[in-house]
Formats: sequence, structure tokens, C-alpha cells
Amino acid sequence: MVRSARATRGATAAADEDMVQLLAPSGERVTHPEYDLEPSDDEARGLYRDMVIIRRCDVEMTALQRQGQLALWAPLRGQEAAQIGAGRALAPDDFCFPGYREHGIAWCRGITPEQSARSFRQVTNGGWDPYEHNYAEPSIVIGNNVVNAVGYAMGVQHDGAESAVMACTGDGGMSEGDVAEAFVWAAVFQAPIVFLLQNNQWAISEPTERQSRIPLCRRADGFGFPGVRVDGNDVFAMLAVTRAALARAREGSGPTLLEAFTYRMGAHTTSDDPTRYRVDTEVEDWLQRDPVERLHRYLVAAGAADEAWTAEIDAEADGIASRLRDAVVALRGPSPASIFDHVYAEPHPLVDEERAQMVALLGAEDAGSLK
Amino acid sequence: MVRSARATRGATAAADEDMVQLLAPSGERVTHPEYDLEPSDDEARGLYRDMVIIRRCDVEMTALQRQGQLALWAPLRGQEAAQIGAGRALAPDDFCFPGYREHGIAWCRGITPEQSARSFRQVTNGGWDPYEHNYAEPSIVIGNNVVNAVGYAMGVQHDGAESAVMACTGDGGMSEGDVAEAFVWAAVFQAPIVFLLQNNQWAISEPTERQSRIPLCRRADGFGFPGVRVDGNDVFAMLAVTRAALARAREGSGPTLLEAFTYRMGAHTTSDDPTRYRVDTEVEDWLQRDPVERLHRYLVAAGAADEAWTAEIDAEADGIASRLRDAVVALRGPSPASIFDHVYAEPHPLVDEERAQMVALLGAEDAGSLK
Amino acid sequence: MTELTLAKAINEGLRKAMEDNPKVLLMGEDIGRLGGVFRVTDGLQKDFGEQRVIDSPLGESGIVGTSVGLAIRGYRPVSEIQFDGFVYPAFDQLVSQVAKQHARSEGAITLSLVVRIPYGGGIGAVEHHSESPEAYFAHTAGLRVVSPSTPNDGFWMVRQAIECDDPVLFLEPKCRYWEKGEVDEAAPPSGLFEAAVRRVGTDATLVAYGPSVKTCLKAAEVAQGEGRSLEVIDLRSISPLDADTVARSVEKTGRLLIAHEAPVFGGMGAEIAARLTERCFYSLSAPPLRVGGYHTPYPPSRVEEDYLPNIDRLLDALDRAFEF
Amino acid sequence: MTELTLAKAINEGLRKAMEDNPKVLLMGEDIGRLGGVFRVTDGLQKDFGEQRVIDSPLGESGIVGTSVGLAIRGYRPVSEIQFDGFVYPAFDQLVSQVAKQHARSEGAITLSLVVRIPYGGGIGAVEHHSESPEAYFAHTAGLRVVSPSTPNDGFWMVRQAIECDDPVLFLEPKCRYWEKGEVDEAAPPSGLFEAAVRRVGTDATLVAYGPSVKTCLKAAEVAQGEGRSLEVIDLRSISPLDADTVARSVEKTGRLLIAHEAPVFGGMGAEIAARLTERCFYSLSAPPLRVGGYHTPYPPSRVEEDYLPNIDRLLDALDRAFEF
Ligand SMILES: Cc1ncc(C[n+]2csc(CCOP(=O)(O)OP(=O)(O)O)c2C)c(N)n1
Ligand SMILES: Cc1ncc(C[n+]2csc(CCOP(=O)(O)OP(=O)(O)O)c2C)c(N)n1
Ligand SMILES: [Mg+2]
Ligand SMILES: [Mg+2]
Repeated sequence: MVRSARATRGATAAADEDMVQLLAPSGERVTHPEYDLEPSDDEARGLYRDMVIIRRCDVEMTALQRQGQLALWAPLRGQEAAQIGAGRALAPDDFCFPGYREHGIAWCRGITPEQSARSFRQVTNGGWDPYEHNYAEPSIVIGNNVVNAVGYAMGVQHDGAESAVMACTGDGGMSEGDVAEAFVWAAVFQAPIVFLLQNNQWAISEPTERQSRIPLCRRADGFGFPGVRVDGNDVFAMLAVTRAALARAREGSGPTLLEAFTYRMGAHTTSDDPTRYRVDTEVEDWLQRDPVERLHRYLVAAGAADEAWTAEIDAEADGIASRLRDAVVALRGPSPASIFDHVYAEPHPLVDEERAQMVALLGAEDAGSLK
Repeated sequence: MVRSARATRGATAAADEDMVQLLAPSGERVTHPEYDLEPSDDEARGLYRDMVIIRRCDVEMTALQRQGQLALWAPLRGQEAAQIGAGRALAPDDFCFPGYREHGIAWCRGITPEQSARSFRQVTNGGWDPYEHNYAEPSIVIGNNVVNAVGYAMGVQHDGAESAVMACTGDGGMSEGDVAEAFVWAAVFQAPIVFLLQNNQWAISEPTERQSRIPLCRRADGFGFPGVRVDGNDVFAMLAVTRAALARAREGSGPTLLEAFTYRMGAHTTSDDPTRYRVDTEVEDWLQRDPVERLHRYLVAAGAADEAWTAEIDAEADGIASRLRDAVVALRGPSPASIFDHVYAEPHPLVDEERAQMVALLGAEDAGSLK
Repeated sequence: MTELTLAKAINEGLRKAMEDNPKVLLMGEDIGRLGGVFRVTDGLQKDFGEQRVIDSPLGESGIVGTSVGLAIRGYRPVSEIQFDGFVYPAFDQLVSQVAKQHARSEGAITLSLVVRIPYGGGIGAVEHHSESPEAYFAHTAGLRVVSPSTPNDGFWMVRQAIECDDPVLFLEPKCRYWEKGEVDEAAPPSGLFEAAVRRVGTDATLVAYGPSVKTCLKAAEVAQGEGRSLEVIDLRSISPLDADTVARSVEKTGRLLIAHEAPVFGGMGAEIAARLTERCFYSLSAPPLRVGGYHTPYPPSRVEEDYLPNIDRLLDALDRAFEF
Repeated sequence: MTELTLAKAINEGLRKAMEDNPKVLLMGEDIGRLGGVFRVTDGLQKDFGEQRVIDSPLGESGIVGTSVGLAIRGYRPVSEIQFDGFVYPAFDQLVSQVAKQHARSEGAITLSLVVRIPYGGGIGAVEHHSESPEAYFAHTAGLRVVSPSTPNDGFWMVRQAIECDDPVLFLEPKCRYWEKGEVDEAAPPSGLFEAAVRRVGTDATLVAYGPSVKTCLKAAEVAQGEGRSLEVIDLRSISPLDADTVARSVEKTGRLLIAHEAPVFGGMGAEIAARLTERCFYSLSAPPLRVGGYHTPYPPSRVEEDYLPNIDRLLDALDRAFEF
């Protein structure tokens, strides 16, 4: 049963499906018949800064988890361009439904790394006010948030608003029935939504061909809306294609599936051990396509970055990371009794009764003090 | 939200997607570059006989329901060619997972109309031994049986057996997440299965474009296996294309999606009132493409049927129908206590305890006598 | 005061809710042009348009899942699951998103959505059309579960459920859809989560909800003839549970019977029995007894009357309660 | 006699079952090359091949749904749901197909399949990784639900579950995976559906299963110091329930406490309390009391120890039981 699937590894893993690229791994600009981006030096520098900062914070979070300060961390290393390109394409009014690894998009939505750390420290299962950032809470059960996103997009459409919605999923997520139902609804109602599929080649230990024998962007063909594969390690291509897809959604032309073809450079999470299932050569191969290095080469060639400026950005990132460390270590909460606070929005006798039982048992002080 | 969907009605309802046809509505044979069938007169007459009999039984069942002899009936009128063509393509060793309307395929599997009536009379939720007929029990929850079918096909593959599996769903069923998961599994494992999608244009009151903006056979493209639209009112095309797809599955070339483009001439079930949601002209239009008439014209033109023979078949069908009526009216069961018999295959204390309670309350006689 | 069937009363309640609040949307399979297989949404698409009464694709996770998104956007979606047996494909959405969004967002998101489900047996249906899934939902913190037993409650409770800022599963006893009753459009009978004493009695307390309330009232009538005075309580709300009202009655009668169609094992009757035993331990002259579905899949409907709680089974349990 | 962790003991049990019967297949997410996120299937793909230890696509309905088909074909699939919180997408398959195939086919089809689910909290995990869904399954006729609490039971019960001709949900207490215990490979400790008295006592009966058994044993130890002798029963099987063993104990002790991690409201404790109250009404000196999760979504794990049944909460309930 399995051999047949393995046999086609190339089909999805290799970049044989044509893929939108505007920036070659060498850092040279390449052209594409459909998509283009003319970033100002400031814009390009801004994208670089974003990527350096989230990469640095990602390293810090991983270290914090190792030191027992976080329950878990899901590293984004390797996916910086996919997330920053997509995240910077979003307009303030757009709304995004992330998974659990979208720290880069969160950063673009004005969510601080410290806020991103909260659910991983388990002081909460959320971390920010979704309405303040037009960015939903993290979602861990794979697939169901994508359906929620389509519903939100139907609401945007019903409001007659000029905004779009983004829903995040992964290569593994593409196999969940919920994602297919989301595609059906989005297509039938022509919902203003962009499905951002980060194909990082792995679903924990399972390679993409365990989910599909053909490129995942083609999945959209079967539902009647466009699917595009983008070089997910090329921030220019990600920005250009995501902007176009969001514009298309806002115009009322319906959904688009964007497959950001990228790679999970690190472990699935800090609990994972990739050495059990993948070979170093694959990782080294992808290292050659590193999204941050690539943009840096471009900036240097364009004379938009020199050593001094690069060092400045690194220093800024280090500063953010060390402040992040302090903030995370200081994070407290919740209090035992607070678990009863938001089960329901309206009064609920059982919740009140059980809160009282807990307070009686622990004492008001302990029940109310942050963990 | 809805207008956009309605607007594209043509896209799926009209036969603009090219469609395999071997027998024109006029009864003339037409050729197709890929598929052909050279039925002997006996074979063609056999198909006609099948269709006449299941249509006649369908009329009888509907009447029996009206007279209170059945809880419900799901008529197949209009879908005779789709079901007989697909059903006769199955080899004895093949296994089929039906829905609730596949009485024609059941007939081909040697299940009597009386057995098909059992679950609709609610003397059981089954009706036959799946292993005796290589035909699963009826399945009512839409979508989940299609996943089961893929699992069975994985078992066939694991056995190294030379047989194939057929899974039935409808145009509405194509929106259920389970059907998409079935497609993912079947594609990844190259399971020997044929997905028979009877697109009868309606899911109760909802037209097909409420499920998709593009022809449903195209859904397979997104999963990496072939999808073919067949004239579902052309029994020759159905037989030829289904045979080819089953052969392909047996060879190890993986799944195929067959969209039998047909029409539900009757109500969704005897509980339904189609006048609330569809126009007569549509029904009349489809009447012109009637599968039984079509084959009869062919037989007459081919000199394979005359009035006498046609009358003979009608008489045989009438006979079967009246015996069916007697058999259905005589159907009894289950006994109250029998509901405990097959909850588990192995002993279960709670079931025994509750059976004893019921017997104590009703008395052994009543508890054991058929309803 | 007008006399309506339960189905029509809910239809009227939905209409009022849609008139009162433009954010109320209906979504489900066949609810628009057809008006729903039970006609509970009959005429609403015609009057409120296809934008507010939406015929959805065929998928329960899609229906509930998109309702979640609409609610996050500020709408008050009321979705319909066509039959009880088809709610399970939406189970993940209900447990992992509907029930948890408010807590996950620490109150930032209030999910005002209603999921309507015709439930229960007794209509001679085929498989999967007679299930009683309420215990699954009641065990799920974050959800509220209610079930009307009369047209007046149908009219008012559906409006109160839509006005509630929490997700509410609205379970409609389909075998009572066609039964008529007075609807008082002037004022709601009570809060959405309060139980109602339907019949006052002194010897034993019968607790039920939805389809079983009427069965209990009939049984009480018969018991009266046998000289036993039964108090019948209609819970109306399954979660939260109005335990106070039940406790008051049990302290008076000393005997408790609970009836529901769902299998007894792990059903709501267990929670009610356990909770009331703890609260009324010294008042109980007999253990709380449960009458409900057996531990079997819902049987072929030809035998459903022997499976469901009926007058005989209730009176038998009553006798047992008095034997203690 | 060898000492193994629970995770390793289940791994060994699976290995034995695969050696004994070529029809046994394993399927799930990451169970092959990775050996499962908890390494319970470690090494099995290497030894039995990719045909028998199958890394599946990411979809729980697909995993359970294809297992149903494999079982109909005559295989004995053992599928893994990676974490408790991810079983809900498979809920429809479990309730509508797994639980009903045998009855629907009037016994023609026996569905010998096992669904393994690491469940429960206490490991400091993120959301959806600490749930206790057993009550949903126990309320579903047609399913059997068991949970081992020791390595020896892990080794034997998984083999017995695979040999069982009915579908079995095999709930593995993930917080005990790394705890060691003696495994006696010579003979099974008892039948799969029999409860075990883990500690003999006279003053009160503590009933638990899976992760809570050890907590109860610790509480009993402390109570002993306070002069109270507790009997601790490990149910092992949640459905069916070995009520006889519990009843024997309650008739002796007169007091019953039930502990589980799932929310108390509508949880297994309710069924156990209601059933034993009915059976042992005159033996009870106090109402059965339940200690378990609160009616909230599983909280952020930083506060989970105050959410879960712990020694303090058990002793507090014990005091209350003695106040009656
Ligand atoms: C419904 C569900 N099943 C299983 C899991 C466990 N799980 C967490 S992440 C993961 C792999 C996801 O892979 P992919 O979708 O490619 O996203 P990635 O982690 O690579 O970003 C799995 C199986 C889950 N979170 N939800
Ligand atoms: C999961 C599920 N949801 C809803 C239903 C109720 N229902 C029964 S048939 C039907 C329409 C099915 O349409 P289609 O798939 O096109 O099959 P057809 O009846 O046209 O043959 C619906 C919604 C069901 N049986 N199962
Ligand atoms: Mg991935
Ligand atoms: Mg149809």
C-alpha cells in the first residue's frame, strides 16, 4: 500500500510544478509573466528586518522551551519569507485565521512575540484580542479553523465590506475533510478568501506525498478556483502573489489557493526528533534556498544594505529577543479560579457552583493568585 | 452569497462538459474515441429486462409506501441505466458500497427487491448478508460509507486479490468532508476503487451548483486520479466506462471517479415534494432522454425486440412486482427482544441485563414475537 | 393567544428573531426553497431573501464551521442539522471550536450561534433519523443545550436561544412537531434555562424534557387513577440543569424518576440521578430510577415503541420506586 | 517478569498481537518511521514492514473510516489517534459506522477493530492534548471502552482488545506512559472487562480508571494515616462496566467516591453513582460523590493540577462522605 505512494516522492517534493519566483536563491531578481513587484529599498529592507527579527525570536523561543520556560514551541525557521510575504500583503481590515506556527504572520499583525509565546507557556490558550489585530486565536485542531475562516469571509461578503480573509493550513492539513468542506463553501459562495497553504514538505514525520501524489496547489482545480504554487522562500513572490490573490478576493472574484513551497528547517515542535525520519542532505539542500540569505544577497547587490546596516538589524533583533526572554519568563497566570471566567458569556449556575467549590477548597487567596 | 452560485447553474447542470455516450437518446449507436461496447442482442435485451424490472419494482415500492406498508422509499426512476450499467460491470468478486437509492445495483448483485424493501419497512436496518452478495448494507449517513469502501479496497490490495471495489455517492455527497478524505486515501494508496457518483442534478431540494461551480467529475483532478463524466441515461456507456474503470483498478492503476450524469425523475423520497423547488419543464426535458425508452428504440431498430417480446418483459416485471407486493406485506419483524441480539458479537453484561428487564416487562412471548 | 403546532411556533419564533435583528441568518440543507424537511423554516427565504436564509452545501461540519466564522464576524447564525443522526460530522466543530472559542479568547469572542436539531424517535423513521445525542453535548462545557416540549416554549425558547450570547444547541422533539398548543405572544413563560413544573404532585417526581414530557404527563394521569400523585417537571434546559427546581420537588415527594429517549447508560438521567442523590440524600425513600432507551443502536422503528420510555415502562419504574 | 514502562508494555503487546495474527494492521499518523509521538509503535514498522504499519494521511475520519473497511474485509486494524483532542473528526465514523455495523448487518459483519487514543492531562501540554472523551464513547452502544492503568494491563489488555470481536476504544493514560511496572508475560491478569480491586479497605470505596487509579491509591495511603481504610477499584473497562465488583465493595464500605479527569457533569461518575445507588441503596451511608474535571474546557496546563482530581480533592470528598 505504501510503496506506490513513496514512489512518487518527486511529484510533490521537487519543484517541477511551475512555481512563481521573483527572487532567485542567488539574490538576483527574476521576472514572471504574471506577477511583479518593484519594492523600494525601504520596503525590501523592511521585509528583511521582519524576517531577521522573527527568526531571532524563534531561536529564543526554542531556547526558552529547552530551559523549561515554555510547554512547547513550534519553530518557523525556513518559513520566514512565506509568512512575512503573506503577512505584509494583508491590509489592516483583512482578517487572518492562523494555525499554530504562524508567528511571522502574527508579527505582521502587530502581535508581539511575547503574545505569541503565551499559549506555548500555557498561561492561556489564546494570547491576544482577535478583534484588535484582525487575527484569530491560534488553532491547533487541524482543518476546522479553515472552515471558520470561510464563514467569516461569508460575513465580510454579507456586510458588503471591501476586505478579504486569509486561512492558514499545511501540507498535512490538506488531507482533513474540513479543508475540503471549506473549499466547497468558499467556491459555491465565492467567498473573499485566500487559502494560504504552507507546504513545508513535512507533516511531522510524513512527507508531502503521504498526503497527495500531485502538487497540492492543484487541489483547487477540483473545486473550481485557482491554485498557485509560489516559491515560499522568496519573500517578493509571496508578497506579490498574496497581494494579487487578496485583491481578487476583495473584487468578488472568489477564493484562491496559494501553495507556499517551502521547508520546515527545524523540528516539527520542540517535542519532535526529525533525525528519526529525514536525512540531513535534504535539509542542507534547502539551506541553499534560505529565504533570509536570499533577500540579503539582493539587498547587498542593490546597494541597499551594507555590513553596518546588517549589524544594526541583528543588534535590534538581539535586543527584541532579550526583552522577549525577560517578558516570557515573567509571564504568569492564569489563576485557578479564572478557568471559570469565560466558559460562558452569560451566567451559568453549574460554573458558579464549581467555582465556589474550588475557592472553598483552595481558599480565596490561592484560588485567585496567578500560577 | 447565493446569487453567485445560482448564476452558474449551466456549468454543472448542462452537459457542456464532454460526456461519454454510446447510445443517443434516439436509440442510435454513437461512437466514442476511447470507449466502445459491442453488446450481443442477448446482452442488450438482458440490460433492458433489468431496467424494466427495477423500474416496475420501484413503482410498486412507491405505491406500497403510499399504502402505509413502508416507512419510506427512495425512488430510482431515471437512474436505471446508471445503476444497471454500473451494476452489470461488477464481477462477482468485486465489492460494492451503496447508499440508500442503489436498488438497481442491488438487483445486479442478486439481492431481491424484497430484500431491498426490508430496511424501508424497518424490519431491519440491513436486509441481506453483505458477504453473500459482496454488497454492503445500505448506508444513510452521507459520505462515511465512501471512506469505508476505500478501506475495504486497501484490504483487497493487501490481499493481493484481483478484484475491485465500487463506492456510491451523489452530487450532494460530494460536499461531505468524508468523500474528500476517501479521495485522499484512495489516491495516496492507489486503492483499487471506482467512485460511482450519480449526479442526478438534485440533493433533495438543492441543485448541483449548490455543491460545485464546475462539473463534479473534475473534482478528481485535484486529487490526482481520473474523473470521467458519462451519460448516466445510456446503459451502454455506463457499462463500458465502468468496466474500464474497474479493470484499471484491478490492474493496480488506482481509483477513478465516474460521474453518471443523470436525473432524479421522482421525488427525493416518498416524504418529499419536488413541486416546491423544481419546474416541470426540467423534468419533461429529461423525459426525452429516458434510459429505458432509449434502449428500447435501439433494440427495436436492431431487430432485437418486437412488441411480443416487449410485452413478455412487461408481464414478467408485473409478475415480479406483484410477488414483491405480497412478500413485502408479509414481512414481519423484528421482535422487541431481538434488538439486543447483535449490539455486540461477544457477551455484554449490560445488554443481557436490559434484555432481561424488557422480557420481564413484556413477557417472554411478546418480547420474542415479531412485530 | 393563538393555537399553533410546535413546528409552526418555532417558525414564527424564527421569523420574529429575524425581524428583530438583521444579524440573524439561517443556514442549512434544504431550509430555503423547500422550507426544511419539516417545514420549520417554511416561507422564511421568500420573505427574508437568499442572503439571510441560506441553502448550504451538504456538509454538517461546513454548516457549523461557517456559522462559527459568521458569529466571529458578528452575525447570529441559526443553523439547522437536518436530522439528529447527521450532527456527528459536525462534532469536532462543536466540541473544539463552538464550545471553546469564548474561553480560548478569554472572553473577547462571544459566539452567539444556535444549532437547531430535530431529534428523537417515535415517527417510524429509517436508521439515523431518531437519535437523541443530548448527553454528548451536555457533557461538553461551553455549550448550552435546551429542548422545548410545547409550542409556546418553541416560539419563545428559540428566540431566547438566538438572543443568548452563548452557543445553544436547540433540540426540537420531532415527534411533537405536529402537536398543537396555545402560544402567548405577549410574554415569555420564563427564562430559557428554568425548568417548569407541568403537573403538581406529592408521591413521586417525574423529570423529563422534549419528547418525553408528554409521555410523563400521560403516565401521571394513569397513576392518578391508581391513587398515586406524580409531579412532572419539564427541564426545558438540559445544560445548564435547573437542579433547584428538581430538588424542591424531590424533597417533597421523596421519589425521583427520570425519563428520556437516549440510552440510559451514560445518559442525562445518570447526571440527574447522581446530582439529586447528592443534594437530597436524606429525602429519598428510594433510589432515583431511570427509564430510557436501551444500550442498543436505535432499533428498527417497527419496535421503537418498546424501546422508548412509554407509559408502561414509567409505571413499572414507579412501582419499583415504591417497593423500596 | 520484566519491568517495562506503560508505553513499552503496549508496544510489546502490539508486537505480540502482530506476530500472532497476520491480519493485525496498524494505521495512524506518524506511527511508522517515527514510531508515534509517544513511541508506542516504535520499531514495529521496521520489523513488520510498511504494509502492516501504515503511516496514514492526516485525517481521523479517514483513519477510522478505512479501518472499518479493512475490518469488513477481515483484517484487525489497530488505529491510533495521535491525541484525545483529535478524535472528534472521527466521531461520525465511530458512532454511525463502527458502533452500528454489527447490528445493521444482524451479526453478519463483526468489526474487530481497535482505536488507540492517548488521553488525559497532567503532562503540561497545549490545548486539545489533555482531553478525556470516554463518556462520549461509553454512551454509544456498540462500542467497548477500556483503559489500562499499569504496564501489565497495557501489555495484556491491548492484546485482548485486538482479539475481541467487537470494536474497542483503547484509552491510554498518557501521563502514565513513562511509569514502570512488572509485566508478567506468562498469563493475563484477568478478562478484559473485569474490574480489579487494587487496594482492599473497609471504610469507603474509591472507583477510578486509567490515569486516576494511581491518584486514588496515593489518596488511600494518606487516608490510612488519618485512620480511614479505603478500597480502591480500577475499573479497567469503562464500557461495559463491572458493576458487580463495585457493588460488592460498596455493600461492604457503604461509601462510594468516583474519580476521573473528564468533567463531572455528564461524566462516567454520574453513571457509576446512579447505577450503584440503585443497586446498593440500603448499603449507602452517604451519597456517591464524584471528583473530576470542572465544567470548563480543559484549562491552560499551568493550572491543570487544580483542575484534575488530586489527593486534596479526593480527601475533601472523603470528608464530605463521612459528614453524611
Ligand atoms: C485534527 C488533528 N489531527 C492531528 C493533529 C496532530 N498534529 C499536529 S501538527 C500535525 C502535522 C501537521 O502538518 P502540516 O499540516 O503540514 O503543518 P505543519 O506542522 O507542517 O506546519 C499533526 C498530525 C492535530 N493537531 N489535529
Ligand atoms: C451526513 C448527512 N447529512 C444529511 C443527510 C440528509 N439527506 C439525505 S439524502 C440528502 C441529499 C443527498 O443528495 P445526493 O448526495 O445528491 O444523493 P441523492 O439523494 O440525490 O441520490 C440529504 C441532505 C444525510 N443522509 N446524511
Ligand atoms: Mg507541513
Ligand atoms: Mg443527487
